[in-house]
This record gives sequence, C-alpha cells and structure tokens, in this order.
Amino acid sequence: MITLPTVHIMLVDDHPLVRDGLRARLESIAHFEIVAEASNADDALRHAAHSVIDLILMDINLSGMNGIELTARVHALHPAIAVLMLSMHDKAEYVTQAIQAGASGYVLKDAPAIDIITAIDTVIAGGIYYSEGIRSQL
Amino acid sequence: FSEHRVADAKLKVLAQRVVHSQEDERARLSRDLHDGISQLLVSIKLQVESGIAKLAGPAAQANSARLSFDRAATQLNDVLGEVRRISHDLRPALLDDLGLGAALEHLTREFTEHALSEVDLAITGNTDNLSEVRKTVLFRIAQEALTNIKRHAAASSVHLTLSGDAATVRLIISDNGRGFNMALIADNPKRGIGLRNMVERAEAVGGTLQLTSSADGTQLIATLPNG
Amino acid sequence: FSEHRVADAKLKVLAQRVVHSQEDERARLSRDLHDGISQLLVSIKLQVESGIAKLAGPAAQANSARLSFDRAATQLNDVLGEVRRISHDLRPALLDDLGLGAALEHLTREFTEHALSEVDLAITGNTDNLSEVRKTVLFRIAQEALTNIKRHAAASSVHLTLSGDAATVRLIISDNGRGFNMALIADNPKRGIGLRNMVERAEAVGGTLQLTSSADGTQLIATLPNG
Ligand SMILES: Nc1ncnc2c1ncn2[C@@H]1O[C@H](COP(=O)(O)OP(=O)(O)OP(=O)(O)O)[C@@H](O)[C@H]1O
Ligand SMILES: Nc1ncnc2c1ncn2[C@@H]1O[C@H](COP(=O)(O)OP(=O)(O)OP(=O)(O)O)[C@@H](O)[C@H]1O
Ligand SMILES: [K+]
Ligand SMILES: [Mg+2]
Ligand SMILES: [Mg+2]
Ligand SMILES: [Mg+2]
Repeated sequence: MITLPTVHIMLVDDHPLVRDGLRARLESIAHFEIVAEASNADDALRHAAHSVIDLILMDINLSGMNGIELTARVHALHPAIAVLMLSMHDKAEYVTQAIQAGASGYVLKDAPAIDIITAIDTVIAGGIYYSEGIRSQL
Repeated sequence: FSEHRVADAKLKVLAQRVVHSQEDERARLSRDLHDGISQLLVSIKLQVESGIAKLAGPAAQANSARLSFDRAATQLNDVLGEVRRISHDLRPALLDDLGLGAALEHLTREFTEHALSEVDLAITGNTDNLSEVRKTVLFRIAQEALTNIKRHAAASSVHLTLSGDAATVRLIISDNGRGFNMALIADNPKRGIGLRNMVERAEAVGGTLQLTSSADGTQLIATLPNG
Repeated sequence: FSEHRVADAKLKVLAQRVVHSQEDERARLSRDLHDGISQLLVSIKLQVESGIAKLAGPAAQANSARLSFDRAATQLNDVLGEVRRISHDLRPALLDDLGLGAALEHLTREFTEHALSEVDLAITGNTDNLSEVRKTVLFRIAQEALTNIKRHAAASSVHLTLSGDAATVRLIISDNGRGFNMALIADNPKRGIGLRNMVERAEAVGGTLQLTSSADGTQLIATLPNG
C-alpha cells in the first residue's frame, strides 16, 4: 500500500458551517490533516506564523481583509505555504487577481468536493489547479 | 419660476432617494442570498458528500455517515425556512393566492406574535376588483403602518378596517398609542422614509393618504379608486 | 404655474413608475426563489430523508440509498448555481470585492460572449475614492448602455473609457452603430425607460449624462463628482 505524506491544512472561511462541512469531507481522506481553522485575516496570519501548515484553503469573502489580499500577505510572509482559493465566485476577474496574489489554484465551492481533493493533491505536488467551471473562462 | 424650482428640487430628492433605496434593497438581498443561503448550501453539500465518502469506507463508519446525513437534513430545513422568509418578505404569496383580505389577516396575525398590542381586522364590502398594483400598494401601506406602530406607538390596541364600495376602497389603520407631532417629523432632515413612501405609493396609483396623530393615537386612511 | 404643473406631473409619473418597477422586480425575485429554489430544496430534502430511511433498512437497500445521496449532491450543485445567478443579477459582488474597474471588465467580457461587436475598455486615472452609490450608478449606466447597443445599435465596435481626476469621474461609452433620432424617441409615449433611468441615476448623485447620436453612432458621457 502506498502511503502519501500527510498534508497539513488550514481552513480559512468566515462561515463556521462551511468550515464544519470542509472538515467533515477532508478528514475522511487518510493523508489530510486539518491543523487549523480561521475566520479572518488576523487569525489566519497568526496560525500561519505558529503552526506547521502546508496548504491553506482560502475563502475570498471574509469580513475585513478579503481572501485575495490575505493570499498576497501569506505569500510574501510564508512562501512555502501553498494557497488554494475556494470561492463561490466563478468570474475570471477573481481568478486572475487570486493567481497574481500568489494562489496556486482556484476551486469553486459548488464543484463536487472530489475537485477540492484533487486540487489539494495537485497543488502539493507542485502543480496548478482550476475547477472545470472556470477553465472555460480563462 | 420659484415654484417650478421647488418642484424640481423635490423631484431630485425623490430620484436620489429612489436610487438609494432600490440599490440598498438589491445589495441587501444579494448579500442575504450570497452569505446566508449559498454558504449554508455549500455546507449541506459537503455534509452529504462526506456521508457518501464514509459509506464507501469501512463498515465502522456507517454510523458517522448517518450523522452527516442527519445534519444535512436539519440544515436543509433551516435553509428552506430562510428562503421562504426572504421570498415572503419580497411578496407575500398570499396576496397572489388568496387576495388582499387574507394577506392582511396574515399580517395582523404575524403582528400579534411579536407585539404586545391587541389587533383586530374588519373587512366589509367588495375589494375583489382592485387591480394587482393597488392591492400591493395597500398591503405595503399596512405593512409599514404596523411596523411603525410596533416600533414607535407603544399602543395597547390597533384597528384595521378594509372596506370597498362601487367607487373606492378604503384602508383605515388606527392605534391608541403615544402619537407624534407631524410638523416636527416633517421638518426633521433625518426623518425616516416610511411615511413618505406610503404617501407616494398611494398617490402613484391615483389615491390619497390622510394621516392624523395626537396624544390619543394615530390614524391613517388610504383611499384608492376601486378597480 | 404651468411649469410647476409640468414638474409636478413628472414627479407623479416618476413615482408611479418606481412603484411599478420595484414591485415587479420584487415579485419576479420572489417567484424565482419560491418556485425555483424552494421547490428544488424540498426535493433535495426528500432525497436525503429517503436515503436515510433506506440506510436504516435491510442491507440490500444500501445501493439505492447511495443513489439518493448522489442525486441530492448533484441537485445541491444546481441550486447553488441558481442562487449565485440570482444574487449576481441583483448586484455583482465584484463591484464590492474588486472595484468598479473589475466590474466593468466583467461587463465587457460578458458582452463579447453574446454580441458580434468588438469592445474595448480603457481605464485611466483614479476612481478608487468614488462613493459606493456612485460606483453603483456608473455600473448600472454601463449595463444599460451595453444592453441598448446589443439590442438596437447593430454596431461593429464599442469603446468604453473610465477616467478619474481630482474633481470628476467620467465614463464614456460610444458605438459606431446606426444611431437614433433623439427628438423622436423623446416624443414617443411608448418609449422605453432605459435612457431616462440613466439620466435620473446620474443626476440623483450630483452628476450629468450627455447623449449624442447620429447615423455614425451613439455616444454617452456620464460625469460624476469624484468622491
Ligand atoms: N403609529 C405611530 N405612532 C407613533 N409615532 C409614529 C407612528 N408612525 C410614525 N411615527 C413617528 O413618525 C416618524 C416617521 O415615521 P417613518 O415611518 O416615516 O420613519 P421611521 O419609522 O422612523 O423609519 P423608516 O424609514 O424605517 O420607516 C417615526 O420615527 C415616529 O417618530
Ligand atoms: N446605442 C444605441 N443605438 C441605437 N439606438 C439606440 C441606442 N440606445 C438607445 N437607442 C434607441 O433609443 C430607444 C430608447 O432606449 P431606452 O433604453 O430608453 O429604451 P429601450 O431600450 O427601447 O427599452 P428599455 O426600457 O428596456 O430600456 C431605443 O428603443 C432605441 O431605439
Ligand atoms: K484525515
Ligand atoms: Mg465567506
Ligand atoms: Mg417607519
Ligand atoms: Mg434600453
């Protein structure tokens, strides 16, 4: 049996039920571990500085600093942490700005969750991943 | 010339207010849908998907799968309630389905759930021929009047009367609350838009709105052509 | 006196139009939510509940349960897409999240997907200090102008320019289409409300809207205070 290295993940989303849902779905994957959750930029930056995190699953709509600005911040401070945007928005303008800010992929919240899982593995392997629904727009 | 100017200024203020209020309503609704409904739906979807993933795993996870599905079902009820609330606020389906009388009954019933005042509603004569838009106008006036009573009147009793004859339909809403000084309110630059909306709505469909208020309470009479 | 009357009549017409259009919009939304979203949600809830019931039954039903949950997950994605569409039509989150420039980019990109004309958008100077309501006004003007071009102009090329200096922000939208006779349109009692809405919106926030049209095309310039 192949064992994949553990991926340490932080969830950033201002909606607690969305974090719950993500945790429930991702924890059923053997090599994923949710090590932190944050609902805003300050908490996310604090965790990024003090925990071992390989990847952040990042919402765009946060109250205060939005997820794209936060991505730029994380990218500058902790370049080793990969950021995967997880958003309701399917507009190309968001995707372009997210990638400019340093995100390695962009997944839609209304895509099947298997998309998120594939995206995490792809990004951790050094690749870039976009959901089906936005590939057509780019 | 100066009267022309006054009317012109009034027009500008009205236009400005309209732009604001319509865009505010759109923005609020859009946020309600985006932040409220959509995020709940995402969470429900993730619960269902994680339940499915657990079912596919070792048998030991069956119970945990069941919990995910139960959660999803509960949250689906919440989101349904929320969608219904938004769509009712936008337009009470009652008004379309059952007519103005039933819609007013619904309003007064809702009112008693959250307020301490006694309310009664009397309906006489015929209002069935009233046009859709006039029905909506009367409904909105009643909605705003009851909201005002709840927020400002401290009344112990409220009467609503809807009556129709060949020529006109009349809606009277009176409370025995603390009343207000109409001149003072009219001069207050920070005043609300509820009363003005009512007047504009009534006039926009060929009707009038009369308002009287004293320390004994407030009475509002909307009169529209019946048709 | 008669000018006063004209202005007064204008006021009434405007008020009437607003009441109608806002109620129409609300009614449409309410129906979308009630008939579109709610019905779908009810069906999803039934799927999840029947899946749960099958899980509790004999093992043979596990596959059938799995199918119910799969269907629920798929339908949840559909309903999410629908809610997103409604919320975006009300007010594109782009405008709040990424600003007016990005929102105009989006509009022009959408336009090219459905129209045969070439479009370009140039943005110069600073428009970041523009108030929320003025941003919204410019966005709505661009939306209506592009809709008009699509429907009426038969243009092969369209230019949008957004520019800001210390005092003003200017949005210019020009097409090389067939143009129209502005006097004739203004006199037509059955004329649309798009152009009038644009003018009212611009004036409501202290700005102006200039329109020129000839057989060589149409140009529209909205100028607002920058702030
Ligand atoms: N039934 C009432 N009893 C006592 N005071 C009232 C009543 N109705 C209105 N008022 C007074 O008139 C004022 C104006 O009412 P209006 O509905 O225009 O604005 P509002 O309720 O303050 O705000 P909104 O814009 O949310 O409606 C109120 O603030 C209140 O002081
Ligand atoms: N860019 C354009 N090119 C050619 N004709 C135009 C253009 N913009 C407007 N028009 C003309 O002006 C008329 C009025 O436009 P307006 O937007 O007010 O109404 P409408 O588009 O007909 O209807 P609606 O109320 O749906 O906007 C149009 O019917 C059309 O004849
Ligand atoms: K795990
Ligand atoms: Mg969010
Ligand atoms: Mg009020
Ligand atoms: Mg038009």
